[in-house]
Amino acid sequence: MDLNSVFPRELVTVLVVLFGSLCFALFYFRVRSWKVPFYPFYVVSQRSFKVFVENFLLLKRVGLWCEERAHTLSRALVLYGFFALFVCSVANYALNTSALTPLKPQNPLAILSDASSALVFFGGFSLLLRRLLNKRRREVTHADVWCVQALLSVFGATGALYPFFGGFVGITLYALHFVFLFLLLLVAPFTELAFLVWKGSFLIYKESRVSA
Amino acid sequence: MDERLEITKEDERLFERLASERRAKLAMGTVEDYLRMLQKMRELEQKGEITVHHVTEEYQPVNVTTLSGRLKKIPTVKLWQHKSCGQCGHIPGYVSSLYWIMSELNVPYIDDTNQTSCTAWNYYGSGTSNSVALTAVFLRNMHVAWEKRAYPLIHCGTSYGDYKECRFLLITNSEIRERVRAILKKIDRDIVVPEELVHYSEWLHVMRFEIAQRKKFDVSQVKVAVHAACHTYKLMAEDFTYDESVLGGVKPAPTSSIALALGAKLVEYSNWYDCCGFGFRHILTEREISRSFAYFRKIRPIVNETRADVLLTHDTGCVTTLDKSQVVPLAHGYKESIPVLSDSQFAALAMGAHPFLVCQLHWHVTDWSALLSKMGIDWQKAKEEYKAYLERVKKGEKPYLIKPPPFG
Amino acid sequence: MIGLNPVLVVGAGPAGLSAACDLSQAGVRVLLVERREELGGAPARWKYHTLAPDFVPVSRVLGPLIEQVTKSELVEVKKGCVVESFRGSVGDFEVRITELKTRRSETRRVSCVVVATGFEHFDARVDPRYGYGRVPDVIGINELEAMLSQGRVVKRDGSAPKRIAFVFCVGSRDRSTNPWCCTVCCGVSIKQAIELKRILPDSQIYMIYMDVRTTGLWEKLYWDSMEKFGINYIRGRVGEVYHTGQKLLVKGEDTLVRGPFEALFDMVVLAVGMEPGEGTRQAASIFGLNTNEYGFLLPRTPNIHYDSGREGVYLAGSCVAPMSVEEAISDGSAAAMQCVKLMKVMRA
Amino acid sequence: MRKTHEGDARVSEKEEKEKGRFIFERGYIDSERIIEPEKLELGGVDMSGRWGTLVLPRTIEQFDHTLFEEVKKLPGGKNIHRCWQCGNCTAVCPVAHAHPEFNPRYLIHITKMGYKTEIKKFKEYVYLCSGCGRCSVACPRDVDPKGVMSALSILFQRGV
Repeated sequence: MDLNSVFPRELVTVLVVLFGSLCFALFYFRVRSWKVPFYPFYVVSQRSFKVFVENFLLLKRVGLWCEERAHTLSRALVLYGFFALFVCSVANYALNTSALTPLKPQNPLAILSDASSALVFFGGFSLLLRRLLNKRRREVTHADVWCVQALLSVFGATGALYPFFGGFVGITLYALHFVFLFLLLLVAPFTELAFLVWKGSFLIYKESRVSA
Repeated sequence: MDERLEITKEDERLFERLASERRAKLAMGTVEDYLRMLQKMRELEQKGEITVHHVTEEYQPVNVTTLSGRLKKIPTVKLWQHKSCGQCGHIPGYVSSLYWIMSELNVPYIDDTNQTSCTAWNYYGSGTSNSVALTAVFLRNMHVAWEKRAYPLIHCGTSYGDYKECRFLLITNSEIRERVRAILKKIDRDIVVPEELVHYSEWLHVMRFEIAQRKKFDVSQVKVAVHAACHTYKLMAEDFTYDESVLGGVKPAPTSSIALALGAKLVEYSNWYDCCGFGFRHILTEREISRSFAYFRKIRPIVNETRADVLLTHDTGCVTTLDKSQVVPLAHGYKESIPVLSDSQFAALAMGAHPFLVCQLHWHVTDWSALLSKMGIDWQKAKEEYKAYLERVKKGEKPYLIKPPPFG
Repeated sequence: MIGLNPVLVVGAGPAGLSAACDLSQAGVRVLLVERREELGGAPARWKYHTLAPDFVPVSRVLGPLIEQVTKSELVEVKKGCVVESFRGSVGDFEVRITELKTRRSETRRVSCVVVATGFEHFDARVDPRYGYGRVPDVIGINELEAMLSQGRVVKRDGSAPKRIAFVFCVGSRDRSTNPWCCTVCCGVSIKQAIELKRILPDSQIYMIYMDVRTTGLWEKLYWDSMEKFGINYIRGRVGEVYHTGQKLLVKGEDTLVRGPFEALFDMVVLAVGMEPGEGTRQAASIFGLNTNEYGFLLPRTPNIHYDSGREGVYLAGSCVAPMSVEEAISDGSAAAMQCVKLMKVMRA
Repeated sequence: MRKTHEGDARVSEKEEKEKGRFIFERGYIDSERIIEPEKLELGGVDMSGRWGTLVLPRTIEQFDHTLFEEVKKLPGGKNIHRCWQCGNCTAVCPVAHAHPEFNPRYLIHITKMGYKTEIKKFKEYVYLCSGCGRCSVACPRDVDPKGVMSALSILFQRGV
């Protein structure tokens, strides 16, 4: 019983697309509920891509004033991890015509996607830990932040571990990996992530417009 | 012999010391200082160092009380008109109304052409001359009045404030006295210090009942807001008229008293003590701030709080600034506006003076037509008459001049 | 204790009442002299409604004291009377008490004295900038307390105020009037603001403060006023209150923004401070007590209120220093304790 | 082809300096308070530019709490009403030390009281907040200034 029969390729893609668009729609309506422009629409331009790369990926803007190195690092881990994981999955989907079977460990793409999952885990979990350990920080953290960080951690963990377990355990881990992804997609629009994405896109929009 | 103009070394030192002395006593001329100065003036007179131009019976003086309760003699007849450059230049109706009232009341006065400006226009903008020059000009004018046996009546608030300060310096500082005496010797005049420095609004205050008797128009429905000019009652604060029966003696009486005497309704507003925006230095270097301050801090509160029909004041800068500063805000679309008149113009109008020939309201910017109709003055007819008069003058007729009653 | 002379208690405010109450319960005869016609002092005179910090009705605090004092036969209450003269030594002081209305006086012998002559609210008319007494709808917290007792706060024209400003530190912490802090008017004003918000829910209340000194457990008032009742706080002092005919123009500065404000309000409540009352001044001269530079009675050491430095004369309440009702009550008990101690020593 | 947003239709930096350049004490006056008309005319008299310039007074005449109520509804802004301006947030804020214009306490106060001119001046700096959360940890009244900053970032985009 291999993953292919359990998770036919078509089912997985449909679910991913479905939850993805649902997440985007929820995100759109939440931002509109704030009665502010939905900047992601206005951001798609060559200029803004360069600004995105410079400010976000190179952490010029995101981490600039976080004095705690660890905090910036964990945020970067989550960011890069998720981004890399997304790229790997798409590549894996494109290259491998059969289902999203767990790749044999020695396949380079598998190692890469596994590593990026691990990155997401380490990023998310360190954020979670940072909040758990400090009493005062625990008190001021809202539910949505706990939720997102927890989901990121388990999502990363399951994604990283499933290739090492064969059989039933591997499959459940793999299934859980997707369940957490979908949960994450559903919950994200109602958490601080929504604001961060909106603010990020606004800053990119502002940056690209002013210098344009 | 040409006088070389740049300042000599010892003069510079003297003025520097005087300036620092002045700065040391910031509130120069507190009530006690002023009363001590008046005492010293009497002593100097006895010693014969200076002559004092007393307000003798010849001038039929009337007593008023000042801030400290001292009795101040206000001359009512045989007055030497010390005109104001700003009034004659910007709002001639101000002075001609006063002359018209005086000729109506048969008060002899001299409108002397031999009078120089007090040169204190920018005194507080730190852009004018120095205390010796100002005092010399002050005494030169006073001496001319003394020669003609007429008592100086000062029209402009700034001249009045400046002369009070100059007299203070002259009496309390012997070096200035000697310097000024030397200057006056050159034009063969000597130090003649007026016993009382009188502002024209104090004369109006004293004559308010005679004026009210000659009133032709009913102003009882007119709501009047008053702005007292800072230079008259904030400079040498002791020396200005305060009257228990007017505003409880807390605020200076002139202008408010004549409005009350004529039967108008006096209204209070929150920024009574605020400056009119002229502020001297502002009008020169910060015209924008002066205009905005006059409008937003004076005109608007008055209109919004009191719906007054007219704003009366008793100084050149105030009438000009409060009146002319309303133009730009009106252009910007602000609605609040109020006619601004001097107390002399308002009194003359109430006594039936011609709004254009005498009060020359056409020099004012804000709309005074509503006020005049409320007072019952047919200003359209007056305007027609004035236009016809101008035509006649163009054809060579001699212009109408107010003839002062026979003097002396 | 019966055989000995009674204890003279001057002033029937919270301090005097609590002293008289404790003494009578300890079996000591008390002669309670009060200048006004009713017991209760300032809380009764200005009809205080509730006490900070828990809105306890004044009647529940002072009521039992007044009841005990009036019912107990050990306490002889002389209302509308003042102490005219005071002579003798401890245990056998000779006091002349005069009734104000009839001017009839009598001399009595007392063993010791508790001076509890209390305070007066600062008369804001002294500080013309607020227009108190001249301008309608500018009232003191004492007058507001009386209105709150009736549960109906209205402007002079009978309508309910919509925008209300509380001005802190009126006649306190001000070299031109009284330089000391009255310790209670922050808490009292905030308590009143909360009660006001309960009566007029859609009113907007602004507290114009220099510092908010809600000390000890009173701090709860400050937090609740912001968090539960939406009361606004502006840091600054008020320079002038001007009546524009319909509303009150309050001129001050919001020092957090370094900007002057001139806002219109329907009613201005002045948090008036505490001054040593007329009674305290008389007590100082009659009992030969020294006072500090502000006129409050000066105990031998400022930290122990009851010790007046003169044997057999004890001090209690706000005649010594500005304080709240609760402190005055405990001050009264402290002074009573001293009398009981003295009586024990004398009887032995 | 894309419509611009009211939030960014800011007068560009260069024009800002130009306004009121002839005023002697120009340095003391915020640009928001200067009204300098390009074209102004009354009764045939041209008063554009310098001759028609007005400087609005700084006096605060109205406390307007509508914005303040709006912030409470936005994500993170729930406890803005608890702020008693003690300044703990600004003290621990890394951005405030680097950029004096960004002052969380001040942003909270001007929004709470509704001082529009001040908000116009400082609103663009709210985006400097890096969301590190140190202020929320330090705040004695649990106002969660980080949340409030995110609420303000949204609010200021509605155009104040």
